[in-house]
Amino acid sequence: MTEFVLTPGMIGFAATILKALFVIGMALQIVPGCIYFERKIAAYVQHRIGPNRVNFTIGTLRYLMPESMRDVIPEGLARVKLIPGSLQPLADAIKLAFKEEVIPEKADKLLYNLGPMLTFIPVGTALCFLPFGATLIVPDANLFGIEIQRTVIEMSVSNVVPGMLMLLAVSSLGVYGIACGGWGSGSKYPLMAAVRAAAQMVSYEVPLGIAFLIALASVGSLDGQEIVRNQAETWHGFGWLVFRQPLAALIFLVAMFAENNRLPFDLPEAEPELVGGYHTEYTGLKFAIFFLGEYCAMILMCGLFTTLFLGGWSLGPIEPVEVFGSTIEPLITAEGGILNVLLSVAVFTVKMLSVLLLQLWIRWTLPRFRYDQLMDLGWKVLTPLALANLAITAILISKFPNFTFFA
Amino acid sequence: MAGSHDHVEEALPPGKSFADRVYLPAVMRGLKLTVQKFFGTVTDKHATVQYPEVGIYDASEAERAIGHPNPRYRGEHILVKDEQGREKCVACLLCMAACPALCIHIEPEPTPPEWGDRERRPKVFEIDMLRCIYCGYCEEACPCDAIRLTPKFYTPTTSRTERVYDKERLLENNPAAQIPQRPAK
Amino acid sequence: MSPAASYSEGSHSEGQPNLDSEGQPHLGQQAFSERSISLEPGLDEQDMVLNFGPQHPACHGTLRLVLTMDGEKARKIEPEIGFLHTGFEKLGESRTWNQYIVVTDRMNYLSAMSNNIGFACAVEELLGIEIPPRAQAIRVLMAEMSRISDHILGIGLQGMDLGAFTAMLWAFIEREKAYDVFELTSGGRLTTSYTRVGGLAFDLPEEVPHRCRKFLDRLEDLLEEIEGMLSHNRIFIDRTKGVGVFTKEQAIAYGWSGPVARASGLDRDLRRDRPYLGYETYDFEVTTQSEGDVYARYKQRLAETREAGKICRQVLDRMPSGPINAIGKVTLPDRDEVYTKMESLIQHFMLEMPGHGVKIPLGEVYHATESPNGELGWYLVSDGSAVPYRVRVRPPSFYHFQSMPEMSQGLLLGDVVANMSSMNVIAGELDR
Amino acid sequence: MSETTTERLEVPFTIDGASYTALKGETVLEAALRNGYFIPHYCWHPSLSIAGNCRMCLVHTKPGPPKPQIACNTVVSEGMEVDASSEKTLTAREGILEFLLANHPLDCPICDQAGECDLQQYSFDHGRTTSKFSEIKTQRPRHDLGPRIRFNGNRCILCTRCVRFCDEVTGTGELTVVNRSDSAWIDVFPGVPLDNPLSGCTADLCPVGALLDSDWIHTTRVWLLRGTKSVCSGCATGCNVNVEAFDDSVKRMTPRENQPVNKWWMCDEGRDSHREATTDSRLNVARLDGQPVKHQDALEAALDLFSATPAAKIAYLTTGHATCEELHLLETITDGPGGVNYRPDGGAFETLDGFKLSADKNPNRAGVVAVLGDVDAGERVRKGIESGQIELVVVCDSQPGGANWDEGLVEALKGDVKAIVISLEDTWLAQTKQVAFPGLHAIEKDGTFVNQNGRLQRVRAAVSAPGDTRGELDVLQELGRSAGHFPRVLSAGGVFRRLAAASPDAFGGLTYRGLGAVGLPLAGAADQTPADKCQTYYNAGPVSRETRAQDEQTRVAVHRESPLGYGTVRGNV
Repeated sequence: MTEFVLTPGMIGFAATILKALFVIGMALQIVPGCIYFERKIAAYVQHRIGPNRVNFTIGTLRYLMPESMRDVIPEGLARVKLIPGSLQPLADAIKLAFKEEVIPEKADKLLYNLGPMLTFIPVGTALCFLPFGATLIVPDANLFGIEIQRTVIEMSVSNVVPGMLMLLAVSSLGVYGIACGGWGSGSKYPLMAAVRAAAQMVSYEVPLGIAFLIALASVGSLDGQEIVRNQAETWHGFGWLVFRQPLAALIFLVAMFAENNRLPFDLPEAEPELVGGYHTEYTGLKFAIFFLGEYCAMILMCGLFTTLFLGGWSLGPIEPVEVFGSTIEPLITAEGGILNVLLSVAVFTVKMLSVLLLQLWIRWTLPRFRYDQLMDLGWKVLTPLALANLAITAILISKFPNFTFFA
Repeated sequence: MAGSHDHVEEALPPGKSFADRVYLPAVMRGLKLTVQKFFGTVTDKHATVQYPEVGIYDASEAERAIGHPNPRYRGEHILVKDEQGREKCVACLLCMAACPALCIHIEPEPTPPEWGDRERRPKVFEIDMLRCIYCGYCEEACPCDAIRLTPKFYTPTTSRTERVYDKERLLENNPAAQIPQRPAK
Repeated sequence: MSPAASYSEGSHSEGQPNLDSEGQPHLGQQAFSERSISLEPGLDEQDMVLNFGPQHPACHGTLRLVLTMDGEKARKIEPEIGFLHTGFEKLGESRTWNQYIVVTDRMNYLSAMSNNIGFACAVEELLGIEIPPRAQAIRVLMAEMSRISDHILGIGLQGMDLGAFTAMLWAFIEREKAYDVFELTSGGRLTTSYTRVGGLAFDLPEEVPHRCRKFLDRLEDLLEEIEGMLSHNRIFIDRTKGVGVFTKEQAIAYGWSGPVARASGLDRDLRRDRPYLGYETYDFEVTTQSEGDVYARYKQRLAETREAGKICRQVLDRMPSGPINAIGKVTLPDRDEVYTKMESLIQHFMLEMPGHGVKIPLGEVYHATESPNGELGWYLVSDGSAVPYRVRVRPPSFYHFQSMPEMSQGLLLGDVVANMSSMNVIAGELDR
Repeated sequence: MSETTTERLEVPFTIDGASYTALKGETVLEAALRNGYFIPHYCWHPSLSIAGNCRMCLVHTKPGPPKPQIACNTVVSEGMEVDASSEKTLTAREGILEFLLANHPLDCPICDQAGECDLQQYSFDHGRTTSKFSEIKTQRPRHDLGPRIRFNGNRCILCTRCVRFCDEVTGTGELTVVNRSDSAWIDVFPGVPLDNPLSGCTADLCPVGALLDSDWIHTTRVWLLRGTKSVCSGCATGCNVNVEAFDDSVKRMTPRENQPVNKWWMCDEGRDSHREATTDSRLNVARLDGQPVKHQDALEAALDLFSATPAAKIAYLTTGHATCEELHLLETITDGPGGVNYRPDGGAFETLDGFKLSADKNPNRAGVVAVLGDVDAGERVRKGIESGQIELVVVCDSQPGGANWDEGLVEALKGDVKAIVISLEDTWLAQTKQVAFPGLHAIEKDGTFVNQNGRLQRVRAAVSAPGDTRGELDVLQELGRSAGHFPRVLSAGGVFRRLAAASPDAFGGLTYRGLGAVGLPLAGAADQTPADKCQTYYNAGPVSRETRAQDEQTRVAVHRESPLGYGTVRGNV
C-alpha cells in the first residue's frame, strides 16, 4: 500500500489556486465596499447622507427563519436597517448588467470592446504579485494516511523572484485599456481623455518607478516578502520605508494618485472638461468593467504602497509569536504558522484600506490640476526630486553598506 | 457676530508665500476641514430630508429651516367649499384671465334655483396641472376666495390626462388639509 | 482652398470613399467637416473641432462653445447661443405687466427675486410712482438675499468646475436656506414671483427677519470654510491666477458689468452710482479687484457676498412699518376690502380683467438694477394698453458670454472651463 | 337732428381751457363728445330725451352757478368755459359715484356686465379707492321683465334709459319706475311684459348690469368674446351687428351703429338669428346619393355630373339668403333658367325714431334683383324639367329651415332630373338627389348682402363652419372651374371683383375695401347716405364696451396660438 504523498509541488499548486481565488475574491469584495465608502464619505463630507435605501433590514432575517418563528421579530425592530445603503453597489451592478449595450456608430469595434478588458486584465494580473501576508510553512505531517511534505507557501499568488518588477511592469499596461477605449469610442472627448491618460500615466510612471527603485534600493531586494520582512526587522519594527524614505513615500503617493486617475490628477475623466472622459461612450457591463478595473487599480496601488512603505503585512514592533506565546502548538503560532499568516493578511488589509481611505478623502477635498500643471509637477518637480533622492540613497548605500538607516 | 467678523488678512497675496507654494499646508487645511465636516455630519444632523418618510415640513428646525407647512407655499390648487359643502366659486373667470400660463378652463352655468344665494357656478372647472406654473395669480385674482394654492406638492400620476384636474377633483383635492390662512396683504 | 476642404478631398483622392463598414456614408464626419468649413475657414489639419455643449457638464444651462482645439489648446472659440431661447421678450407683448413678472422669474433662475424687483422697478419708473418705504426695504432685503444665494452658488460652481465638488455642495446647502426665506416670503423657492407693479404680493412674514439673521450668521462660517478649501490652495490658485485675464478697458469694451467687471477694476455699481430703492441710505462698500482674472472674480464674489450680508443686516435693523403697496389704483386692493367694499371690488376687477388692468401711460423707459450678475436693464415701451408694447431685457450674461473668445483664446481646455464658470453665465437670461 | 341753417351756427367755447365749437343749441355733453372730449355719463343717450337723473356728467361752467351743472342739460353759450377736470369737479364726480355705489351689491363676479360696465369703468377712472359705506345695502327685486330681459334691481342706478327707450323709441311703453327713492326700481305694468320686437336693446342701453339679455347670461364673460363686424341675416333691413363669439361659437349679436340702416338698434329676432346655424337639422356632411361621403368624393361626382351636362341644360335654384357672390357664380356657371325662393313675410316694426324692421325676411332680396335681374320663383325651371330641356339643377339653398319651393317645382324635382344641392339644412333634396354639399350660414361666410334700401353691406365669417363644410363659394367655383369659367378658386372678394366687372350698372366702382364697416349704396339705391354720415360720435352699447373692444384686440391677438382663444388647450393630452 503506497502512501499518498502530497509533494510541495502539489501543495503549492493547490495553494496557488486558492490564493488566486482569494485575491480576486478580496479585490471584488473590496471594490463594492470601496464604492460604497466612497459615496458615503463624499456624502458625509458634503453634509449629506449618501446611499441609504438599498440594504437588508432586521426584518430580512425573517426569511431565514422557519415560518412559525417569524413573529419573533417585532415590526418596529424589523424595519431597522443593517448598514443603510450597503446593497447600493449591488444594485448598481445589477443596473449596469441590465443596461443596453450601446456601441457608437463610429466606434472601432475591436478596440472599443478591448478597452475595458485591457484595463482590468493587467490590474488583475498585477495583483498576483502583491505579497499580502507572511510566509506560510506547511510542516511535514501525516494526516489521515496522507503524507504531507514540508512546503513553503509565499502569500502572493505568483512567487516569481523579481515579483515587484513584474508587478510594476504589468500594472503599467493598464494605460492601454484607457487608450484603446478612448480611441475606439470614435468620439472626441474620449479621444482627448485617452491622449491625456497616456501622457499622464507615462509621465507619472517615471517618478513612481524611481520612488519604487528607492524603496527597493533601501531594502536591497526585489522580492516583495523580503521587502516587508526588511521593514519589519529594522528599527524594532518601525523600519517602515515611509519613515526611512519619507520623500520617496510622498512622491510615490502623489504619483500613485496620478496613476489611478484620482482627483487632483483625474484629468482623463475630468467631468467639467471631458464629460465622462474615456468611458463617455460606454454603457452597461463594459462600463462596469472599466469601473472595476479602476477600483482594482486603486486597490493594487494602495497594496503596493503598503508593501513598499508601510511595512506590508508586518505589525510593526509587535511580534505575533510573542503575543500568542509559545504555549500553543508551533504549527499555529510559529513563524509561518497559519494564525500568524492570517493575522498578517488582516494587518495588510487594514493598512491597504487606510491608504484607500486617504485616496477617497483627498478626492473630495482638492480641486483638479490643469493639464500642463500636471505635466510640470510630474517632470519638473517629482522626477528631479525622485532622482535626487535616488542618487543620495545610492551614494549612501554604496558608502555605508551597513548603515541602519537603510538596512 | 458677523459685523465684527474678522477674516484672515494675508500678509502676502495668496500664492506668493512659501506655504502656499508647496501645496501641502493648504491640502492639510482642506483635509482638516473635510474631516471636520465628516465628523460634523456623523455627530450632527445632516442637510438631507428623508423625503417620503419625513415630509419636508415635518423636519425639525435644526434639520431644515421651515418646520411647518408654509401657508404661502404654492402647490396644488383646491376649490374652497362653503358651509353647505358647495363650491364657493361663482365662475367669474377672473382666474382664467389672470393665469399667465392659460391653464384654467371654466364654463359657467346658472345655479339651480334652490341655491338662492348666488346665480352662477362653474359647470366645468379644469386646471391643466402640467401647464400650470404655480404662480398663484389665480388665487390672487379670485374675488370670492374660492381657489387656493395649498402646500401639497406631491402629485405624480401615471398619465397626462390625469393631470387635468376637473371640478370634483379640485374640490376634493385635499380634504384633510387645513386650508391655509391667506397671507396678509 | 480651405484646409478643411482639402482634408475631405484628400480622403476621396486616396480612393477611400467616406463610408463605414455597412456602406453608409459617414454622415457625422461629413457634418463635422461642413461645420468646420462654415465656422472656420482656416482650420488646420491637426485641429479638432470640439463641440463644447450645449449638453455638457460645465455648460451650466444650454450654452455652446465651438472649440477649435490644437491638442489641449483652444485655438479658436466661438460661443453659440439660442439653445434656451424661450421667447421671453416676445411673451412680454402678450402678458399684462403683472403677468410678466412670472416670466422674469425664469430668466435668471438663480436670482429670480432680483429679476422680479428689477422689472417692477422699471414699470414703476414708467408709471412714475413711488412705492412705500417698507416695500422698498423688503425689496432691498430680497434683492440682497438673492445676491448672496447667487454668489455663493457661483463661488461653489467655480470650485466644482475645477474639481472641488465639495465646496459647491456646502454652498448649495446654505443656498437652500436662503430659498427657505424666499419660500416663507413669497411661496416659491426658485420661481418667486414676489413683486407686483407698485408693490409686493405679500407682506413679510414675522419669522423672516429671525431666519435671515440666522442665515447671515451661518453665511460667515460658510465663506470661511470655502475660503479654507480654496483660497490658499495652490492647485486652485494655479488654476485661477492669471487665467482669463480681462483688463478694465476690455471689460468696458465688452459691456461688462457686475462682479466680473469689478474684478477687472471697473469701479461701477448701480446701487451706488444710480441708486434705486433707497440704496443710497445703506452703508456698503463697492469692492474692486485689479487683476481681472478668474481668481479676482472669485475674490470679488466673496467680497460682494459679505457686503450684501452687511446690507441685509442694515435692512433688518431698520425695517420700517407701513403699507407695502403704492397708493392709488395700480395695485390690487386689500382682500378684506374686496369682499366687503364695492369700490375695492371694482378696482380688483378692473385690474384683473383682460383689456383693463394696470394701464401704463404711453412712453418708454430704460431702467437698470444691479442684479447679482451685473446690470440687468429693462427697456420697456408702453402703448398705453394693459400689455407692454415691447419688453427688452439687457441681460448681463449676454455681454459676459460674448467675451469668451477673446478671454479664452489660446488657453487650455481646463482654463476655458474655469473662465466659463467664473462668468456665471445663466442660459435662461442669456437667450431669453 | 333737424338741419335748419340756424342751428348749424357754431358757438365757440372751452373745456379745461381748450377751445372747441358747439352747434347752436347743443348741450355741453353733446358738444364735448362730438369734439372727442369725454365726459362720463350714464343716463344720456343721443336718441333719447334728456333725463338728467344720473348726475354723472357734472361740470362747472362759467358763466353759470357756483355749483356744478349736469353737462347733458346745459346748453353751450358763446364763450362758455367748461371745467370738467378740476379738483372741484372731480370731487363732485367722486361723490356721485360714491352714492351710486352705496347700494350696489358686490355682484361683479356673477354679473355678466362686468368688463363692459360703465359703473366699473367710471369708478376705476373717477371713483374712490374704498367705500365709507358700512350700512346694510337695500334689497330690490330681481325678476324677468320679459321673455329675454332679466332685471336685477340691486344693480340698477335708475338712469331710466330703458324706460325712455320704450317710451320714445319703440313707443310701446312697457317699462316704468315704481316706488321712490332708494326703493325705486324698474318694472313692467302688470300683465304687460317687455316683449316688443326691440326689447333686447334695453339691455344694450343699460350702462350697468341691471338689465341683461337672458339669452346669453351666465354662459361666458364679455372679455372673452371676439367681435366680428357683420350684418344680420334675419331680414331685409340688414342691421349692422357685431357677431361676438368665443370658443368658435357665437354667444351674442349686438347692434352696431349705422344711422340709415338700423340707427343704434336691432331686433330680438335678429339677435337670435345665429341660432339658425346650430340647429340639429343642419347638413354637416357631403352626401352622394343620400349617403354621407367625404367632400372630395362628392366633389368628384359633382364635377362628373356637371361636365357631362351641357351648360344650356343646367338650371339653378337659389334663395334670398344667398350672397351676391353666390348669385353671380350661379348665373355664370349655368346657361339654363334660374329660380329664386323667398321666405314669406314676417312681422314688420317701425320705431318712433325711424328704424324700420322689414317684413321681408330675406336679407338679400334686393341683391337677387341687382345680380340676377328678373327671376321667377322657379316656374321656368319647372317647365324646363318637364319638357326635358333641363337635365341638371344646381340648387343653392342657404335659407334657414330650407326653401319652400312651389308644389309644381317640387313635383318636377322629384322626377329623375339630376341635381347638385348645396344646402344649409338637411332637406329632402339633399337626402334624395345625386350630390349634396353642406352650405354656410351667414355667420360663417364671407360675402355681401344688399338691404332693402339698396345698401351693399359686408357679411363676415365670425365662426368656422361645422364638419367638413367648404361652403357655396368653394363648390360653385370648383364646378365653374371644371367648365372653364374661372382659372382658380377665388375668395369672396375676388368673386365680388368679377361681379362688379360683370354688372357695372349696379356694382360698378364698389370694392370690399370701400365697403368698410357700414357699407355703400348701390347705384340708384333709395338710401344714398355716404359712409362718413352713417356713424355719429356715439356707439350702440355701453361706453366701456367700445373701450374694451379696442383693448381687446391687442389681448386677443395674443392668444391666437390657442385654438380656444383663452384657457387651456384641451383634447389629446
